[in-house]
Amino acid sequence: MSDRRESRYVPVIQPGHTFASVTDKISSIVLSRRTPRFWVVGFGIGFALTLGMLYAIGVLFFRGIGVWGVNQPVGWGFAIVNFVWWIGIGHAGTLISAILLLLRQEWRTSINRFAEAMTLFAVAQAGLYPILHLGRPWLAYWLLPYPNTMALWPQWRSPLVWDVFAVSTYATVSLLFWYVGLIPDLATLRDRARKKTAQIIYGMLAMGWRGSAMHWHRYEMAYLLLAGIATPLVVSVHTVVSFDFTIGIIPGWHSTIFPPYFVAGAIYGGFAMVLTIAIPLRSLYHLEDFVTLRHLRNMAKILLATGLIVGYGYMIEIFMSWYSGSPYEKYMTWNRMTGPYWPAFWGLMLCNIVTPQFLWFRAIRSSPLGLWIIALIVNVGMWLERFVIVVTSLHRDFLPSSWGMYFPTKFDWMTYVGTIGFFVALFFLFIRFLPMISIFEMRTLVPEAELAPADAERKEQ
Amino acid sequence: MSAENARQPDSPAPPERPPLYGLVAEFESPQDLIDAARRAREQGYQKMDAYTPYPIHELTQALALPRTKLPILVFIGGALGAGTALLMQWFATVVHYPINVGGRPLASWPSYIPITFELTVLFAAGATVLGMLGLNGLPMPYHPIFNAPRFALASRDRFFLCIEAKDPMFELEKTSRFLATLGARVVSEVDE
Amino acid sequence: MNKDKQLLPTYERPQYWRSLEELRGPGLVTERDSAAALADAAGLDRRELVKYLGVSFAMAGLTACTRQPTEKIVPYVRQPEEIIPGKPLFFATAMSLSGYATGLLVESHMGRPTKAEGNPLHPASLGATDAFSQAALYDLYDPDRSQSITFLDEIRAWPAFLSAIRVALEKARTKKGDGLHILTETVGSPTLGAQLLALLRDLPGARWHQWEPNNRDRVWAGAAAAFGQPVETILRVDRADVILSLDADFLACGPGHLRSVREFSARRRPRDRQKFNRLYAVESTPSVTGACADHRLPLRAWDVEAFARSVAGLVGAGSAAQAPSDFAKAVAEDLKSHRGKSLVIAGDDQPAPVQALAHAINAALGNVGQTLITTDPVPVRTESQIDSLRQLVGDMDKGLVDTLIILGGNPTFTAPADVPFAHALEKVGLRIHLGTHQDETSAHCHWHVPEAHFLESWSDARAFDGTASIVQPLIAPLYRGKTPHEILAALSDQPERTSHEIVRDYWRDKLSGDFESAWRQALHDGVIAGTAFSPKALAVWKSAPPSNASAATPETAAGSLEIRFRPDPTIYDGRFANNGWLQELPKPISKLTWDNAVMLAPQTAKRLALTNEDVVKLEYRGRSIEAPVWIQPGHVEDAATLHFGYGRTRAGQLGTRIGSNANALRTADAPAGDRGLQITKTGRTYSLATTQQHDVMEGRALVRSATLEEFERQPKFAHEIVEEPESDLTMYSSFPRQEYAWAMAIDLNACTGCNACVVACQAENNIPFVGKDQVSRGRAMHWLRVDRYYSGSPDNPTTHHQPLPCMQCENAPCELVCPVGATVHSAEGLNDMVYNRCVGTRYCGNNCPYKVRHFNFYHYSTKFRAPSMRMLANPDVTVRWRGVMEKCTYCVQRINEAKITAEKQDRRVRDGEIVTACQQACPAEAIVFGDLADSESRVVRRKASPTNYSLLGELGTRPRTTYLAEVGNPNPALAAAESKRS
Amino acid sequence: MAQIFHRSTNTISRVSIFGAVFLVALLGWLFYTLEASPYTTQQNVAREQPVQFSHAHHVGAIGIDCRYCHTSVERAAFAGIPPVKTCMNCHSQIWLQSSFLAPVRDAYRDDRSIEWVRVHDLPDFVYFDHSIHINKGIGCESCHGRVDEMPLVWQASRLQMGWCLECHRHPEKFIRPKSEVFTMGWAPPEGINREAYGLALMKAYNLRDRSVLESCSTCHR
Repeated sequence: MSDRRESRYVPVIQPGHTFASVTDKISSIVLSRRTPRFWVVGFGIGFALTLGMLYAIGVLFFRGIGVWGVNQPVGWGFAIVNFVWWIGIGHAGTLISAILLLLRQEWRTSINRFAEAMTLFAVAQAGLYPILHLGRPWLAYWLLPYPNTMALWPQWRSPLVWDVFAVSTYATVSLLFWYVGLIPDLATLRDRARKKTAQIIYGMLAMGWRGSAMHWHRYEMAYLLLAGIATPLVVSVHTVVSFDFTIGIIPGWHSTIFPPYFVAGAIYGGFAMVLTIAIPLRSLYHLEDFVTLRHLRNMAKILLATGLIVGYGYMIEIFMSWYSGSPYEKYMTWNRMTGPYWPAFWGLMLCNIVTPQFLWFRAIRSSPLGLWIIALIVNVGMWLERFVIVVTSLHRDFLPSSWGMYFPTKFDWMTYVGTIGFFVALFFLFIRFLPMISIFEMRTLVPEAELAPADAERKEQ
Repeated sequence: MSAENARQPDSPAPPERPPLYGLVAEFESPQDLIDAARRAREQGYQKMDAYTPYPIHELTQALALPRTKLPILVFIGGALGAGTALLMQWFATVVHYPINVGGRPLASWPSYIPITFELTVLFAAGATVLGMLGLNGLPMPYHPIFNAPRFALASRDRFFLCIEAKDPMFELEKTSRFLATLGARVVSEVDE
Repeated sequence: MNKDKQLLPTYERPQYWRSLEELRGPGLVTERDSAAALADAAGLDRRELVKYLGVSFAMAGLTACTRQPTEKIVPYVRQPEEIIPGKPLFFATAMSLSGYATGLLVESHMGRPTKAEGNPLHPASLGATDAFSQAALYDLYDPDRSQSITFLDEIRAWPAFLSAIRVALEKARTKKGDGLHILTETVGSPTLGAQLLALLRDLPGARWHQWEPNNRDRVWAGAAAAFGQPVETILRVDRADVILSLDADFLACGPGHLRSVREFSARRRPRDRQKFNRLYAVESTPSVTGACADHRLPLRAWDVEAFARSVAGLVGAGSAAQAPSDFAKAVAEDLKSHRGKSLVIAGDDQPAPVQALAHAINAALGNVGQTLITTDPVPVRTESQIDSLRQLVGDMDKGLVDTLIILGGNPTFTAPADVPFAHALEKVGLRIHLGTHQDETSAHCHWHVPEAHFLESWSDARAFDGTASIVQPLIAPLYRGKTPHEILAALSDQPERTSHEIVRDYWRDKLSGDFESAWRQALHDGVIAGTAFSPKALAVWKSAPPSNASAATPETAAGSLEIRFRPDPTIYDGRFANNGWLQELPKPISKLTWDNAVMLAPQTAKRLALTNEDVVKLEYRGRSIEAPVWIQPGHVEDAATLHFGYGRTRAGQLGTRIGSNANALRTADAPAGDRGLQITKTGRTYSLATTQQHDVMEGRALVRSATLEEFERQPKFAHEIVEEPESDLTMYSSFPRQEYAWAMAIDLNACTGCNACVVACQAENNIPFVGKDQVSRGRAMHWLRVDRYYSGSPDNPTTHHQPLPCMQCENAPCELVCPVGATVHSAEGLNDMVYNRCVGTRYCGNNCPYKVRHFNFYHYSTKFRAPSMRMLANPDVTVRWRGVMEKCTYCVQRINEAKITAEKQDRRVRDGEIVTACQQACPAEAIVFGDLADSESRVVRRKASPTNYSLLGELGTRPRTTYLAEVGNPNPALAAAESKRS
Repeated sequence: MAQIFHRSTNTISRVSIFGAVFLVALLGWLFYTLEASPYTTQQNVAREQPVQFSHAHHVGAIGIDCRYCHTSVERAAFAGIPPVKTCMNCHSQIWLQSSFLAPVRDAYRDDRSIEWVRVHDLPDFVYFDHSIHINKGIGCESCHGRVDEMPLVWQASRLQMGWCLECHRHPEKFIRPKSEVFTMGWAPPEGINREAYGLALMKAYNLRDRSVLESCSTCHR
């Protein structure tokens, strides 16, 4: 009910906007000739980090996986940690566009576009790691079913093969979803572009969209169906990712709680990242009218809710390891808390369970800066969670004789930071060349769109 | 201004003029468009279409648009995906190269589920998008309607109603006058 | 089959092996060989090439198109009739270490030896091998071997050397040999001995010295004291019910230790109780023997004599010095109650009095002639080597030595610190060194002659019991190396005689019957029948000798420690320093690799505020070196152990400048060490690479053990500990068994943790070594590792060993998660690993509860391989490349070989026909491999034992490799005290 | 507003979309065929040899048994390439002057091996054993083709894993009586059911179960 009260005086779009103003405001960001300085700086940094990553990858390919910190028993290190982290981040976008659409949350409208873009770019980063972490990456295609002279198939029982399908499907569907959403706006850009090249490029991408009523009719149906399809997909992807661990028999991996709390964690981390991006964006491009406090508060609430679910997940995990009575499980938990990697564990608890509690206060929910800081902390926390799951489970499993330690090398770090840079670079390209807010959907929110009562009530039926 | 001088008679007509596609009326607000559309249909016009900057559900009744076949396509896509996945995995593990993996049965169906699900979704999504584009006849970068003056505004803040020349009731003078009466801001002719 | 003839051709035509192209030539299956032969000149092998193509293709999505480059087949011109291309041949030979021989059967693929196995007919081997003989092949192909005769580092030809040596000889002749000195290691070869003695007869003035750092001076002295003459004492462990080891590591080193292990473990099968023996170990440094003991008493080496005296007193051999300890009492009681069936063994490092005491006790117990046989010594001469070396150095210093011929060995490095060998050497007119490497000694010599490896040379050697073997070459000398025989021949009147002729001539009149056939028989069997020494009945001096030890050195300053010098467990006295396999082989107890360290007891380390890897300064008798600390549970307090053999300065690419040189502290009068060590912390640290970082079982039932009593009360005790799911507790119908079902059983009660199996596995399966850095990163590659756990108090823990090959789980967790099916189950129950299908996700490794899967993080197979090492590779096993997982598959190449042979003869594979490399090497017969489908097979019978259990069976992995639990035989009288202790 | 695109773009765009789809399919098919093609496998490519040795002549015309030269084929994994001596057994008597045989005579005189070009080359991680195949009734011809009709030998089969499996899965299609293993152009008796015949032989020769023949470690170690 607090939500309703807030929504009364914080609308999803500031008053005074018209079809025209909305259209011009958003499309001008893309079509204006001058590129803002912060854009150049931001993109530059991202690009530089990307080059660093490329170097690290080059070294990796020519010298071997040994340049990373992985070893026996810790066969998976940063690569998989980052993979899961990025995939998790990649959940918010489609979730916002699909699930919130089905739930008729109209506030999603002004954030779904760049959230989807974020999803795509995050998944792109995630997609790198499973290939990079192979001992022989040039044979990655062996994980795909295709006719071959060896008469061999992928091993269908392996969660890694499931991953291949889940992630590629997710990437494809998200891309389609994103593109379909873009089509009308591309038409807008086509029609408003002054330069011939821009007209042609946007025109091509718009596929000759002309806003015909019949088209809109099918378009909405398609969009709705996509949303319906994407919703279970979002849930499935991180479930499958969690199978990578639950199918294993390593204490700390072999756990039934993983699928739900991975999904919750994904949404948690995803929304954190959306906030991390949205808050600077709205002030840089002065979009406070469209991305209002209402949005921030709603996202803060989702953050809080998912945060609590994740916290519950941790608690259950700990309880279960005690309740199971298995010495290995018990030791695993004890080792996480007090073993050599205790800072990771307690840091995770601090970031993911303690921090979100501040969101109980509306003051903090309403302060962009506060939210932004919390979001950042949660991002870190989610990364730590994956580190704890992957590394601390592996480094001490069943036979003490085989226990070991894992220390990341500089190439591990370069690759990780590099993907962040790559992500930033892609995102800057996106906001420069595509509308970061769905124009046509914003149009539906302006007062002009209100219809005469007669039609309005017909609309009800 | 009115339909008469929308077309300047005194100006020398181009040597051979392309056939007429239809008449387009431009409206200021969605409400005007909806009313216009409804009136035009009551008049008995069939071959007409509305162009709007955002989806307006009311037009569906106003123009009596038919239900779309999209859902069926999507279902077929999904079914196809599921079938492919299941068949592929079963064939590989049971028929083509049956081999003992970790002591699990050859046909360990529970481990087929994730991939089956994913392919179902993939195919269904593909069917949705392709179906939508296909039914809409997209891509179609060239369309007569783009010849309409000020049509660029159709993707900004203007609402257009087009009665095509193909319509049995279409008569240039009569129709354009009729459109003018609907409170159109401008009525203009559109060439093929 | 006539082995002799086969080898002569290869031997007489050395040019036969000249080029590598020819080497791979003789009818080899080139695909096999090039599999072995990685790294070519460009350092880019075929697979790498394909791989890089792969990278570029991958971009184009074309990877699958991997064309085979054209290969050549180079057949013989005239094919020796006994060679079937692709089929290995086995030749019997012998490897001698410090004068004692171990018989070997060496596998030869198309003329290149690839694997050494024990010779079942040889008394010192009985078919088993130790780590050294397994690794001997590495030395053969060691790229750092010296490859040419040099004079002052300039390459010379053999004739040039001959003329030089003739000149020196003429000079010596004029002086009846004065000034001609020959320095050898312990000579066990009868032929070589005969040659030397002949030379001395010829030139009375000439001198022959023997020196090696791990000599048996004290044994001979002790024997002399006890029996009046130096005699060889042969242990009959199989006859001993109670054994007392006085600082003797008789299960890990020393003459005939392989046999001792076999006999010892044969009597530790819990099911025949009355045969079950009991071992007491009194020692300062934790050793393999101590780990096997039922009771172990940490005692400073210095105090062993007192202990021995008190035992002697109690058993009626002399009078006890002071009041005997409980331990001594209990031991003495036990010994007395087993007169004639007990055995007291004194360690080679113990001073003569202790040796004598041991003999006295044995005599008093009537063990001599029963559990202890005395014969003539095996070495040709048993003079005190330390004196011999001292004398040589003295003469050299006085300038009395014109010519010194060093036949093998590395005295410059191994000489005690207070015997300035290197310095004195400079005063010798002509210095000649025969050695396998350009080492510290050759650096000080004028002439260096490459020595032929024993697999390249004709010679002979004696086992601990005197049994003689002919050493025959498996390959012509790779670098035209010479044998000591040939050098000595050069000094005789027939300089051109080959060692083949020399050895044959020596035996010509000594073999019974027709010489040719007897000779062939000897070559074929690897032993010369009836050459074992006959036992000597000697009057034994039954009472303990007077102690002269306490007089030897005064009790030194308080706070000082005792230092102990012992040969390194894996690189011996330093001669194996450049052997990658042995360097990377974890030391049996400490699990250290690539280094030596100062071993300290936990308490001592605490007192000195030292932790692992602290670098300390060791001051001892006015000399000092620095070394890192390693805290060794079970080490006696107030003492330190430093293994000698490390700190080489001229060993080769691998062995140079690693570890710290204990010889710089060793002194001639106390070669095994003494009190008076001062340890000071330098504040620096040095990282040590160990293969096992966690030493305790964390209360998990991994190694399950019980006492004999407990076993009798509850034979199935191993199953009481954790309950294991019944095999029918599964949702799935299990796969139909095919004709064979391979399995393995490992008897933890027999395993001594000697590590021979580890090297055997490495040699058989082309397992690369990865270097210290990679080991410390936890990337060691040993498919089979021997886990070592401690239980009880760290001051004197019980040590458990657990060899861990792949368990070949029936429900293998690794298989389930491999995305490309690179590891799946074979129909015969093997957990196959298909290297060429592996893409390297390492998921299987993560999901293996036993962590027996090993990953090629780099291109190890070429990283550490010089071209000459191509020849070392086993052509029957794929050489793995970068980025793939690898693991034990029960030596599937041997399984396939046997199956094919059997099927061609239309029969089943017989039990024991397939022997895995580890099983074959194991002296304790701890490992048994076989077929579960054959109800008569040894493995089935073993698994029927009540103590049989599967490791981590509660996980439902259903391992095919199972363990037989440990059963100890503690002395009830002491058990109470023990339990108090821990 | 003016048109941005010409009418034709409608057709062009649709065609190009379909085109893209077909192109991808085409490439996939192309790669697969390339992979299985003689370009990769070097199947049916006759190899130049240092000596113009004709199997067609020695086997087909003269009728020398395979085992005369490939001596170890029944005993070892490797069939064996004859030493020069084997050639000289006859050619020290006949064709003494033939220039074709010059390299052989030289090699024999100089005690130097002849470097034959390897025709059938399996990857290094595949362990094929001739002897067991011979002893289980798989004819030379089944893999090496009609050697008796090859002037210069070429590789008659793909020698790719898929090809190996064809026989390891269904030996009954290829197995023949042991007596006929070395026969070229052998055909099963007239009017007999190949399958049944094969299965009978498999039973007689006690061939292993398909699951064993298909196990990885049967060929890979």
